[in-house]
Amino acid sequence: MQEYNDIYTEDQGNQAVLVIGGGMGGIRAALDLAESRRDVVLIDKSYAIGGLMTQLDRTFPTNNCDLCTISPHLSESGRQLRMELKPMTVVEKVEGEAGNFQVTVKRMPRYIDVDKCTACGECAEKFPEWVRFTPGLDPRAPTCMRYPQATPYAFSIDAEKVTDFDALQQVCKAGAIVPDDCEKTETLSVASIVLSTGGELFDPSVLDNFGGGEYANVVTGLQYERIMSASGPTQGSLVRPSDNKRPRRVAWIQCVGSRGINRADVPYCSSVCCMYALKEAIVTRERFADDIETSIFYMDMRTFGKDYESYLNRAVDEYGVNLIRSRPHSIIENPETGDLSITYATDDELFHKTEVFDMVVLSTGFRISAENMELARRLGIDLNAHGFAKTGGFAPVATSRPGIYVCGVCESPKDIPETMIQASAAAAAAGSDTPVSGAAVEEEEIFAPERDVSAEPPKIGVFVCECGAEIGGVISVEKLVAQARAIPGVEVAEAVGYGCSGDSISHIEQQVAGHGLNRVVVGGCSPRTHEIKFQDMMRRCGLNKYLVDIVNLRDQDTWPHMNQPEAAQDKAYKLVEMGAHGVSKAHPLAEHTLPMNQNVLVVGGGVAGMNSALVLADQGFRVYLVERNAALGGLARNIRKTLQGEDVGAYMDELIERTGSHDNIQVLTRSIIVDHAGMPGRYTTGLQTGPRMHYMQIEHGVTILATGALAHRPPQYLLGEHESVMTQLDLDAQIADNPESIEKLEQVVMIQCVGSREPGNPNCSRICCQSAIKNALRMKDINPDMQIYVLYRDIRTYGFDEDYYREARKRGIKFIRYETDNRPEVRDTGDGLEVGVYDPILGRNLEIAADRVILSTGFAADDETTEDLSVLFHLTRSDDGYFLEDHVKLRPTDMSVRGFFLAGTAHSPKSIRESITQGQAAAGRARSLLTSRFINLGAAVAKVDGDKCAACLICVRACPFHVPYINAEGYSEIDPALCHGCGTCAAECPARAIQLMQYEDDHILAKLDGLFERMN
Amino acid sequence: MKTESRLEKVLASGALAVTSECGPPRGVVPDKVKEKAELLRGYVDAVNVTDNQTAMVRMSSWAASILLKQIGIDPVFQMVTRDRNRLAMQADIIGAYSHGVNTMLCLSGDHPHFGDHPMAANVYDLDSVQLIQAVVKMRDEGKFQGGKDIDHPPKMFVGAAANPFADPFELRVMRLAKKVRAGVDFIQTQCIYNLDKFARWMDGVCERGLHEKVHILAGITPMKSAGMARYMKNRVPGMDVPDDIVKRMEGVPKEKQPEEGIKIAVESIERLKEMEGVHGFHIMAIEWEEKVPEIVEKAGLLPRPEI
Amino acid sequence: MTKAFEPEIVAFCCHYCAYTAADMAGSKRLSYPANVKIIRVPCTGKVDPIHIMKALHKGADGVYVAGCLEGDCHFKTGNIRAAHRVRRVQALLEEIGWDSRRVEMITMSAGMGERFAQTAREFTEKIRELGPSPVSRAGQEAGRQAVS
Amino acid sequence: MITAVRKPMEEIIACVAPYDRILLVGCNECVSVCSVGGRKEVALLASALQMHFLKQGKTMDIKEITLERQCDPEYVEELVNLTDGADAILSMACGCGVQTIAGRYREKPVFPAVNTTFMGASERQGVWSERCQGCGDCVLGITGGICPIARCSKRLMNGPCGGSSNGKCEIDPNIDCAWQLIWDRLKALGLERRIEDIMEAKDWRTSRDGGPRKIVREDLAS
Repeated sequence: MQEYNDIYTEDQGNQAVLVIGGGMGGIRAALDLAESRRDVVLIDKSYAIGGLMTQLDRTFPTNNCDLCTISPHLSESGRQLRMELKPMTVVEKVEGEAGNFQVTVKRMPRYIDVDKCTACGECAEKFPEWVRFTPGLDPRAPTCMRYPQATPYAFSIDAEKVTDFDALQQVCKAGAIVPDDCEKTETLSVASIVLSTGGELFDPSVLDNFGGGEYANVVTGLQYERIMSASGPTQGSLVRPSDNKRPRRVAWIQCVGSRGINRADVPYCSSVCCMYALKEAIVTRERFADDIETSIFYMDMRTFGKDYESYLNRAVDEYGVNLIRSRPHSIIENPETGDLSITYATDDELFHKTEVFDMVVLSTGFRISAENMELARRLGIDLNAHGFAKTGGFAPVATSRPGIYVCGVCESPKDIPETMIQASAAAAAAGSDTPVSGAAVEEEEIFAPERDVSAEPPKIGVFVCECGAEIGGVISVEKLVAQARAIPGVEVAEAVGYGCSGDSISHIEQQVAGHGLNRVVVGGCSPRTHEIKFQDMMRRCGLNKYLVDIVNLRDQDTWPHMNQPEAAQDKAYKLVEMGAHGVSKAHPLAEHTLPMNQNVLVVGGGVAGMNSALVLADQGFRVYLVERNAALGGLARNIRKTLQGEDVGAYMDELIERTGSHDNIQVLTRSIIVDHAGMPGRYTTGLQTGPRMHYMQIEHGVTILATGALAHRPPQYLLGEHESVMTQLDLDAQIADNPESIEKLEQVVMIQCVGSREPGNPNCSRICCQSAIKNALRMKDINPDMQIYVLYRDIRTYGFDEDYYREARKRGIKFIRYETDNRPEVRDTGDGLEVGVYDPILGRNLEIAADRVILSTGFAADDETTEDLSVLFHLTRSDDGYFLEDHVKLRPTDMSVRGFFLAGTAHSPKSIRESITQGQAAAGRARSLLTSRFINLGAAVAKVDGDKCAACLICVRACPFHVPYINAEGYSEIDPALCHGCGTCAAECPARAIQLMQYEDDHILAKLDGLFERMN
Repeated sequence: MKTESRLEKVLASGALAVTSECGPPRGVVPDKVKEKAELLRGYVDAVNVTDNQTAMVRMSSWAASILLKQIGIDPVFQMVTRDRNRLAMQADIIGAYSHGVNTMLCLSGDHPHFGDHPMAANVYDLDSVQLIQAVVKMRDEGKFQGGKDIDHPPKMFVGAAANPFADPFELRVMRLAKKVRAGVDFIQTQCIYNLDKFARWMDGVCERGLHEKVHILAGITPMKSAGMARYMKNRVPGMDVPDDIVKRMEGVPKEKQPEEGIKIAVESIERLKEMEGVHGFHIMAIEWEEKVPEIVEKAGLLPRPEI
Repeated sequence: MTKAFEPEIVAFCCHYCAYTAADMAGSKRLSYPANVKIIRVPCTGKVDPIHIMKALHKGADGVYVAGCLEGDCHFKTGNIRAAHRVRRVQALLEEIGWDSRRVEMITMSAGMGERFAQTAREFTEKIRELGPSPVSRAGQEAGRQAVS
Repeated sequence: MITAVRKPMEEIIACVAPYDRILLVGCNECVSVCSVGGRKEVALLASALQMHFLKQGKTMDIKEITLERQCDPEYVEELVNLTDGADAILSMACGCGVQTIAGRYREKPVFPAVNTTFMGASERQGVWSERCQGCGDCVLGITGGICPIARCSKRLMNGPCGGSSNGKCEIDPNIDCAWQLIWDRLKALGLERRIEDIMEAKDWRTSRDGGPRKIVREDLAS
């Protein structure tokens, strides 16, 4: 059996991890740590967590509504038992060392007791001036929470504006106002720190050429998001600020403040602006009107992420977004109309053109604030030349100070998926410094044993929360309660003041015990936020948690109908009747839990796979590392140097050595996976291994797929036909191994995007621009007189790699852009190579005699491997043959099947450093499952009545997740471990043989009975 | 000679045969069909009489065939297997033959879906190949389908249709071979506009020596207008009208289009004459019978041989 | 004494989008008619045609199913299936002589509190114009003659 | 499998209108599988009928039951205690089921609620296609596993006709040309030459043309 160190050690006291910054990265890192049973303190200087993402409208590339995407994560962070959330809190100083930091933090006064505040909004209603508003444009939204799903779900007061605290206190029925709140300082003992403070967006009002902030209809990308957002100032109606009219022509200007050399500019690329501009343009046409003209002015279109090139193609081909390769110098406003004219030049036109737009969006990029630099100083970590936290080429989340890790934009500009990956990697690293809090009791143990109520007739208790005036101020709770007593099965009905307060809950618990109640209806606010609280209450009462029904009297009755109190009263009664009838048909449900197997299967022994294996093995998990080839290393073994000049060979040697010699890692080379069975937490995978293809089986709880991609070698431009035509990978080796052969070269031509961004391999290979510039600079080092031409479509040196691009240009490397309808030609003249290319700047064809032609061929998906494995493991793939993650935005490392994680170039093209990051991230995500002894699969699963089943296959075909199957007995079976609980099968079943637990037909029909009952 | 058929005799003489067709009326007046046929007298060797063409009810083809026979024009009695079972078909063959109708064409017929009786049962007791077999069996063995002997069997010259342009193309020669194997004597093809494709088909036919076993009459239909060309191209199943034909029709003024259509038909005949295995022409001038003599004349197919 | 007809309307709302949007409408104090009573389902893909028919049969004057925007369903295609089923129920209602406008499919995202309120208003107004359903409980309560 | 579609409500309503108490019987076999007469459709039809008659001011008493298989007498026997409480029986099974009930409960009027359509196979969810006409003399062994009788619009035995176009039938571009399918399949099997074998005129006695058919298995029937 498995032998490894027991991962559960005794609680050793102050072993928490401090996460600084509650944006998406910080939340992800904190959640990962908490799920891995580490204690976490998450601090944020703002009054609600969520960061930048909560202000966005929709996110690329799925164009989903962000609020929908983010809300499960936010409420999750509110719930985590091991997570302590400290909003409005900043770091004062850090002492000590890794494993034992003493961090002094300061909490700013909120003037509101978060525990008492019910987020009723009464304060905001009466004194809108005294609360903090949504940032951005003129805010007319009647809320002072930053967004409706705010965490914590509480308000905050801007004390500087408050003139009368007494008045404020009188408004607050919950008594949550704390006028004498003040700054509080405390010292936290933590083992490690994750820094995730993000960045801020460049303020373009310093740019006089773009109006200096004076033009009403010139907005930043973020402001434009707010205008489009359903929760934004215009409530989701796209209008321009000057006259509230729908714009007909909108322009985006890229790289505002980025990639520049001017006074206000930063030299690096912000990495996200091309995509967000495309997204905003698409959403503009998709959601508002497809006749709104959208134009984007850009220098290079940098859509280098997973599937982003397809997104670009869609923007142009399907949505008709107009791309103009030009960097306009200025915007001129017509002061009468507010219209804006832009004068610009393009390569292929002789004269400047002027166009008039209704709105101009400035795509501004990321900056590091002075505040953040000060924080870095307090933390004692080094920053790079641009003010971002400095990390190592092969240690992407480690700062210069041991024990302090970093993720997100404060490390380098990046988008949300990359932030999520880096956050999981940082959590993996930070969690490795602190043991699992073994003393923490299993959740189950704190609750009383469950009473079997199946034989009892319903004895229902109805408890109606007054929620201050929020419910009680609109309807008569007394009257409602009196009516409720008459409902059949109702034993007790009473008003309970603030239902969610500790007092009320213990009162309900007493009533349940005293009256022997077996079902409870709570009339209060939304079950979305409060169901769990009352479910826990039920469990403390010894009742099944599914025997409570939360009737949404506040959010769906007294709030929207506050001006029709009579109608609200009537509706409240009907809702309570529906609740009581429904709950009387509620069934006690068991949640499905399975013991976790704590072994790990890592498929693929390249950079990503080895990094995953090492993180987990270091923490005592048994890891099986399966590699198809005879040796570990993968594609990275062929690379000698990174763009930054680091020695890849030395890193790989060390990585392979550590992996091969690790006690907890069993390396299985020359091995292929042949079969697979099981369910989340308990999988069995069969493989054939070694030169004799010996068959063996591995039992494991999680699987990490790091099968890599292929180095592409398309037979183009005489590759494989002429010895002087080679790939960047070939050249990289030759520069390192045989510099003499490079020295004598006089003219070298590089061609970019060979076999990438083409039908068949539609996406960008991401690494080729960097490889080309790396090799070009290295050749220049060897022979400064060499003429190097780089023929490109867009140069995509995102982030700080822009520095090298600039250097390459400075050192005389010539960059010539080509279009796909006029590609370069490589000809064999008999005594050498000749490259023909059209130069759009010179406006004529060039013939370049080349000693070498170097093709940037990038990656191709390992289609065969991903196809085989996706069939075996029931995983999904993208159109171009990479594995497809569960959620491209928020879960880039998780796969759709629970317990499967994804790392490295099997996910999408990546640099070595990015593969390391995702390798560690996958380990971190895997650890969050591995550290629980059991895996909870919930109760809302579909169940089949085999007697009724006609084995018609309709459920098998209808299930969006392919869960049902016809079993050996000949009827449909749904594995509760795999069921997502959507209920589609139940609604489709022609034999009514399937019920979705928690939403059974009789339960739903009982609610209808409740609504129409009293008239029967 | 297997039969008394004038068409058989013309073909046997080695001359290029010419047939045309006329549709029987949708009523009882016999003169209509006679008038139409009269236009063709002396210009063609036989006239096909269609059988509930496009699945619309018309005077029965055997009755109309007899009307032609009465005025001395040789009919090709068409029979589809859609409307009758084998009892009725054999009865009609005997009946027609007893009135001197000695040439027939075996078809499966258009599906009722296309006509004005889509609600009718479609019988298809036999298909066209099986009908050829049945007629040949009546003639050569003197037996009914049920196996009993016929008292004085009918001696029909048996034809069938072939469409070289339908899909799958590779099957089209084999399909002809099958009809040949069933015993068919002559073939009238679907109207030909794509001569290259037809030539490819004929190559296949000759390669297998089928042209020596069956007489192939190439189908010709002059187009009245560019609209008709487009309609045939896009709407008529199994019809292959190349773009350049449509363009050519569109390229002339509307009033000149009929003339151009006839020109194309004549040019086609000229080219088809040169093809090995083409033993004649079946000129179907739909509702435009009066133009058949002009085509026959311009194509140099006159005079018709005296038999 | 008879009182004015107030239609009884059942809205089957999916947890992730429409139900959340309803909460948001509430938190923004956006007014919509109290006639609308929500039944929460995990996904509109769970809404069975029988649930819709039974709601009408038991006395609802109108029923609508509110799910995520197309492409946003948390269970991939539940909202699309729900839309098909609503169309089927509409056809069945026509066949039995009921007004099919009593049933509708509506989509929205979680952030669209305004849309929730607006569609609730529009639907209620439409049902009010149609009058009590043939078996309307509310209609009977209002003591009026059933029409349509 | 036998496929069916529900009859227009108007027709069903006309059948049951004279009665007050209806026994509505579904079947858990073929008609469940093709979503036309299983428990769900029974429930929907019951509701729809009741709602229709309520609008007319009439309360229709409808009892719902779904049998395992309506074409077997033992299952149909399960209705024995229910028929007394009903004025008429409405069956959602295929014609075989309706007749089995009608044969057993002779004193009750029995109405079909579905139109039995054909013997078909399911192409994907919600799509069924005719595959067999039960001719009683299967030719699939020589036609590459594709039946020209059920799947050729003209049931040609020596096809394809001249209307085959791009693999589709001339009468409907949504219908595959059976002979194209046969040809493709024979090619895949390397049996191209077989297409030239003439299939002789078919003996239709084994089909419906020989009168109602019956199977008696001496070894089973006693």
